[in-house]
Amino acid sequence: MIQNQSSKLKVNSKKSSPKVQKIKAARTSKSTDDFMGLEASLVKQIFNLMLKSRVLEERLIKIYKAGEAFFWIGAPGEEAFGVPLGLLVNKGHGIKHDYLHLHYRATPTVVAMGMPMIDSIRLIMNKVTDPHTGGRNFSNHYCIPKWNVTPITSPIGVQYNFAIGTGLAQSKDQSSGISIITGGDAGTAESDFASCLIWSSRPERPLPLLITVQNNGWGISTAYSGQHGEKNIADRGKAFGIRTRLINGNDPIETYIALKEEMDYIRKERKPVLLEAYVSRLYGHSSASGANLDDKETDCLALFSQRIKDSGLMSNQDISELRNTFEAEARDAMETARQEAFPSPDSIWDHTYFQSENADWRNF
Amino acid sequence: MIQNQSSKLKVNSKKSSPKVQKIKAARTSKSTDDFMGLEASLVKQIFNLMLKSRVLEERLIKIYKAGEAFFWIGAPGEEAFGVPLGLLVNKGHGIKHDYLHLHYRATPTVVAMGMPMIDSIRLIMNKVTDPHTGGRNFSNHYCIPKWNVTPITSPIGVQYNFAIGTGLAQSKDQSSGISIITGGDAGTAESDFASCLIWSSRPERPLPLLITVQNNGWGISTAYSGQHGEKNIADRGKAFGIRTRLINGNDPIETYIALKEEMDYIRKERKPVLLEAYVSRLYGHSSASGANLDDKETDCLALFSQRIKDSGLMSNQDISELRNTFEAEARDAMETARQEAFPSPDSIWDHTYFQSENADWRNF
Amino acid sequence: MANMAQAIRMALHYSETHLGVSEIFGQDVGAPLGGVFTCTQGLKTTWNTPLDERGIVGAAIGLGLAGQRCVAEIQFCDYIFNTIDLLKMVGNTSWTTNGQYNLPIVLMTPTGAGIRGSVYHSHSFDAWASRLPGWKIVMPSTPLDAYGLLLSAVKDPNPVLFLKPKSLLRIRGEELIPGEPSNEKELKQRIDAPLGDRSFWQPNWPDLQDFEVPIGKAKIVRSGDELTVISYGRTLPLCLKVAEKLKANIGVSIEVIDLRSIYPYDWQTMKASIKKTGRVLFVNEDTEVTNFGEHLVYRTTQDLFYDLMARPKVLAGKNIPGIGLYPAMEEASVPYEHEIEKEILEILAEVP
Amino acid sequence: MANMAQAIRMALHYSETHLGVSEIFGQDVGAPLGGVFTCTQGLKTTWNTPLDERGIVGAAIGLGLAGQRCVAEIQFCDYIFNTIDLLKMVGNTSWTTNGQYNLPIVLMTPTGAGIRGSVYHSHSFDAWASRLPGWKIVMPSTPLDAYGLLLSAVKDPNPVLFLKPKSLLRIRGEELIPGEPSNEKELKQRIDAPLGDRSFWQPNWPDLQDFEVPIGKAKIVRSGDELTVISYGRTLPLCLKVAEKLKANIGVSIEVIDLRSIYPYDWQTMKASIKKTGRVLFVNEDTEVTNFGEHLVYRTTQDLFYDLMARPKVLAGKNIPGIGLYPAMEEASVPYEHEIEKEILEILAEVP
Ligand SMILES: Cc1ncc(C[n+]2csc(CCOP(=O)(O)OP(=O)(O)O)c2C)c(N)n1
Ligand SMILES: Cc1ncc(C[n+]2csc(CCOP(=O)(O)OP(=O)(O)O)c2C)c(N)n1
Ligand SMILES: [Mg+2]
Ligand SMILES: [Mg+2]
Repeated sequence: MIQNQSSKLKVNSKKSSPKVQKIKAARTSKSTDDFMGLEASLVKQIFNLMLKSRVLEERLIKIYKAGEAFFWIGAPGEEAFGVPLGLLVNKGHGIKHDYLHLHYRATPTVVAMGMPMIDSIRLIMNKVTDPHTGGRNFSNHYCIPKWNVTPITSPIGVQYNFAIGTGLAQSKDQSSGISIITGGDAGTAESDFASCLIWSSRPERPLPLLITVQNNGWGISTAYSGQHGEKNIADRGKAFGIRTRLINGNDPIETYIALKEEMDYIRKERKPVLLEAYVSRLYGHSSASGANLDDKETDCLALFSQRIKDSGLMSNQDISELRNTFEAEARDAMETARQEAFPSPDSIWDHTYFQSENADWRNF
Repeated sequence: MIQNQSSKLKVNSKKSSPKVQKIKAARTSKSTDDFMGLEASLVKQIFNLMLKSRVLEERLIKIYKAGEAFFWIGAPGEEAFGVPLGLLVNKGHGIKHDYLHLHYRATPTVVAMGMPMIDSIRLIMNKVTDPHTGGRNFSNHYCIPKWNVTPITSPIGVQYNFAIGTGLAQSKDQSSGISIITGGDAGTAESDFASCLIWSSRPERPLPLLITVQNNGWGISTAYSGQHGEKNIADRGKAFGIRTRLINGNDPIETYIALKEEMDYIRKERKPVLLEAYVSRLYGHSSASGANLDDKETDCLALFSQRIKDSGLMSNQDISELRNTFEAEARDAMETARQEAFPSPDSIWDHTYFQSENADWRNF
Repeated sequence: MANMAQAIRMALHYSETHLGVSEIFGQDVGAPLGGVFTCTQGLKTTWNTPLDERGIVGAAIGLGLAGQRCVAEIQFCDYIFNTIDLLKMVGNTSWTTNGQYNLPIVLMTPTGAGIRGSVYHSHSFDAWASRLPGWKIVMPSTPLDAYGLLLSAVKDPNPVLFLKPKSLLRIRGEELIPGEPSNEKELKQRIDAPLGDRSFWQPNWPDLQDFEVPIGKAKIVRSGDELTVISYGRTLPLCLKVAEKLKANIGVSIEVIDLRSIYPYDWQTMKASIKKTGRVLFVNEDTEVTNFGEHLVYRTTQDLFYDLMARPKVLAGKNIPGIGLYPAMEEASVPYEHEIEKEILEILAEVP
Repeated sequence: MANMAQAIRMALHYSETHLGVSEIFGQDVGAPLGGVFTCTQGLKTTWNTPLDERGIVGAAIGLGLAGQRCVAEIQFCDYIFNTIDLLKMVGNTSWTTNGQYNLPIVLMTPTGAGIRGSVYHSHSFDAWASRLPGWKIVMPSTPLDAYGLLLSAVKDPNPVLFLKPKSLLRIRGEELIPGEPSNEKELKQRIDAPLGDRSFWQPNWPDLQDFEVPIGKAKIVRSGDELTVISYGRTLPLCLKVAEKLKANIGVSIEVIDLRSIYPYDWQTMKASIKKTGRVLFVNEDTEVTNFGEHLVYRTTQDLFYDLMARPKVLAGKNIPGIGLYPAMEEASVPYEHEIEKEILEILAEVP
């Protein structure tokens, strides 16, 4: 795995975007690290949200380990990718806003969009107050219609397919809404990924999709290297004339700038982009593999903390105070959620149909 | 469609293989056309089989139009591709020989391999003597286990998937058997085509597959141009490190040489090749669209006849005699098949299980 | 009178112009072909998709998530089976999101035997579909019902699967669709695409009216009191014919019910009829093991066990993996008149 | 005694070494994990596939066409539904080729609820599978049956679907597998992969023996004469417990049959039992509408209508699109002891 990581980084360094270099060069900054020209407030906001997302995930793992949840799956290690994405979303309801077709490592993105911690905790504790699924589904299976966060579902890959439809809806519209898909590297072997490439690049009607892959080098226990003939997954877009990009998803600044460029392109050109980001899997696949810290993986938060400190933007104490605040928020949220009710067993028939129209054949 | 065809030819002329040029240059020949150095006997054999296949298909269409078959689908227009393929197959049973995963335009290939005309006629007339399906399935749905011709089935694309398995079986073997897949252009949008690219290029275990696409520019009534962002379908192989090739499938000589080179490569290297051949659809999609000659399409047989005549290899009279012989063979075959029985209705339970083990729950 | 293909076309036209349908798509659904059974000729919002059934269903799902009304087609139900995971997901979207998302999509697909379709153009999907909670499933047997059910499907906030009995698509109805010109030739001239070049053709739609066949309502198409036959789709008219023949020949009085909706199903209409006759035959053409007719027999057994005068029966497709091309094979595999008659006579003969 | 995961592993080892199985594959099936339920640890011919269920089934089909014996896995049956077209094709290959090709492949997949698997790790597949003629479908409820059925599946020239009841995979059996060391700890030490680094681990297989549980044979796991309960998989041990409890508490004598094979099924054993008791309950956890239990009730109704003392009943999963994570939701959705007991008491109370 160490090998795997280092080979990733090599790929990344080769592919640093020329545009990014330009932005960097055009600015003069006080510290030696000017965060590629991003405003200090934005850099701090990104860091803040990455930390918040991480603290939330750590809390979810604790809840699982304390036996108060049946299953954990989540996103520690993907904050540097997910937070910039969430910040760049045109947030709202309906086709004029962006649609999000996310997978089960979406905490950083929805946290960046403004989801309160407690809503994630209610979900993992399967409380009736869980606004995403009403206590029905697994952790990290978010669903937030008011922000076009379409339901996250467990089957790998299908989100690439559903985005075809929201993309179709947006392709006819004059506004700048786009559809955004996230997913893992192994999942690109599912047919829905191929469908997404095919349908989004139809000459008759190209679709405004930001198709992303978070490549962490693993699918559960299966390493990328044995299964993928592709040097880069993103290369699969090329045959379809889809613009592609590789980024180091462990660097939130590179990610922010790259995502912004690509999203601007899609908003304007109404055409797809395929973007592959190298990320880490910090706590293994899920609680099924123990949910323990894997210290062979690059920790984007640790790296970025160091960089923030080195640049003088925040001190050690600033950061630990911020962490304490988030930890308190998470703990309080857990305490609150603990007091809340579970769904009632006779609610199982509800919502099978719209407005819970009768679904039980015994009553037909 | 004329436009469509001409744009195809442009692509082809751009891509003439450098290796082919070499073979051409290395030979001196008596006629001005030396058929890129192929032996005259082979050239004649190719022509002979193309004509035979065409005559057979014309007979099948006549049988359909006379109301003696319910449905026709077949391969007129694909002879220049299918015949060379059939001739190059390492024919036989088991993993030391080539497996064929064909689709419903396979007549030229199986004719080239030696299938008697009457077996195709029995199939379209749904006779109990039909050796392929026993009168159960549609025309051109061949199945010849003794030559590894695996069952042709109607669902588009699945053959690309099944070839993974025969390829796996052959990848462990030391002999030179390979698995060959044919299919249409529109069908490459099905997931099984993507699966084939993914699985055949796994670094852990590459597969000896000749993955081919017969691009006729159409899927029933839907033109290639509106649906495909790919300039060439074959480009989809590149991201996977799969060797790719484009050929003019209306030219049997170019096809023969290209196929031979690629098959030699696969036999030796035990790695996949993706080859795209431009072909014609001479009688429309199937009997559902009338099965009438479409004179806007390039006719590979007409072109090749002319070339054979121009080269002096055969005269007009030779060719029309040959045609007469085949026509007589086809007519006789039809007469014979006509006399043969239909399957019996109570045979419907047979072969549900191996050796017709009881399948009827009423008898459990 | 319109045939079922024309009725579907007219319903889609009405849906485009009055009910907000904004996308009608599938393989060969757009111009120039307008569908392999002509059901989508001349419409405004049709287009051809790639040859990718999963993408078709995915596109419909995404459009539904975006709140758009669409009608998607799978060219033959024989080719829907690689999308069952997606169909299940459509069915569980409202449930799993605790009612936050509903998918108002219509998926239509031709089903069943009867056109000499051999192994891969004869599949049925009704039994499979009945295993998809969250979906409503309908299947008309007349053009007017097709028109009304399709409008109901489009209006429904839930996903609706509209099964088209392919052998009935070219059969004319006996009732006018509201707004349909009474002259058959006129209708054809106005809405059937011409043979040959269609690039300049435009349909001249009649002024169609709303018409609803409520989802979940069966129809008693023939009254009788000695036996109830319950069917839908291709086999319904066959049951009706047999009932009429048996009335004429031996004077037996058979009630025939067109179920029309497979889920939710109209149990009250069935129950009242079976209670009255005491004898029931369920006819459909999907394979017989774990068949939807068996569910209806189960229901019958639970609610009417002590009212039955004979064992409730199911006549369905034989439990074999394909339908042979040769007609006698097809006729031995799925219900045709001779077998329906035989079953009816056996049930009538049963002495409790 | 071995648990079911170990029994499956031992059967696969026997199959690799004695029955010519040359490829065992699926997601995470190979080293180091050896399957998400450990069923494939330590085997010689296992390997990991891409995350592509269709490719897995396609690979199995191709291997079958090449005459090779393979065992393929779909990681959870919840993820098998995009392959149903391929499963149908497997089922029709012999039929469509008029017997020229047979596919001797085994596909295995964990099914059912019972591990708090929520919406996508609780699906069942038995009712769906029963709609796949050309396949044989088996589902063990004990480690020994798992061992024997898997060997039979591997030997069978037909495609066999081996359903693994996921909640029983970690449960120990009460019978030794032929060759299994009688000391549980020894077995674990010899064939369970260690935690941590496994790169140098090698299993030390016991000298296993052949053992056959014939496909198509049910097993009477408890004799009784007042009511017959027929089940398989996860719900079978629950039925057994309820039967024992009711014997102890109210002295009622219940016969419990483990069907083991879903298709072909052992009607003779069921029939004899139902004839004897006059009362029957079919229990499984797939959704209840168009459920395989309804087929068995139909069969019962046809063959034993006049022998029944009460309505034959099915207790199955509620017809909803998912199983909720919260345990009380799961327990309200699929059969658990309380509901099995309630149904049994109701049937016993029915007065004909
Ligand atoms: C269709 C499907 N098949 C299998 C699974 C089981 N599964 C869950 S996660 C996973 C691996 C996913 O790997 P990748 O796509 O790289 O995402 P990552 O978890 O690494 O972020 C698998 C096989 C599933 N959820 N869905
Ligand atoms: C899975 C599937 N979907 C739809 C069809 C119906 N169908 C039959 S042929 C065809 C078009 C195929 O086009 P292409 O792959 O280009 O092959 P061609 O017929 O042009 O040789 C379609 C859509 C089918 N047979 N299978
Ligand atoms: Mg991954
Ligand atoms: Mg084509």
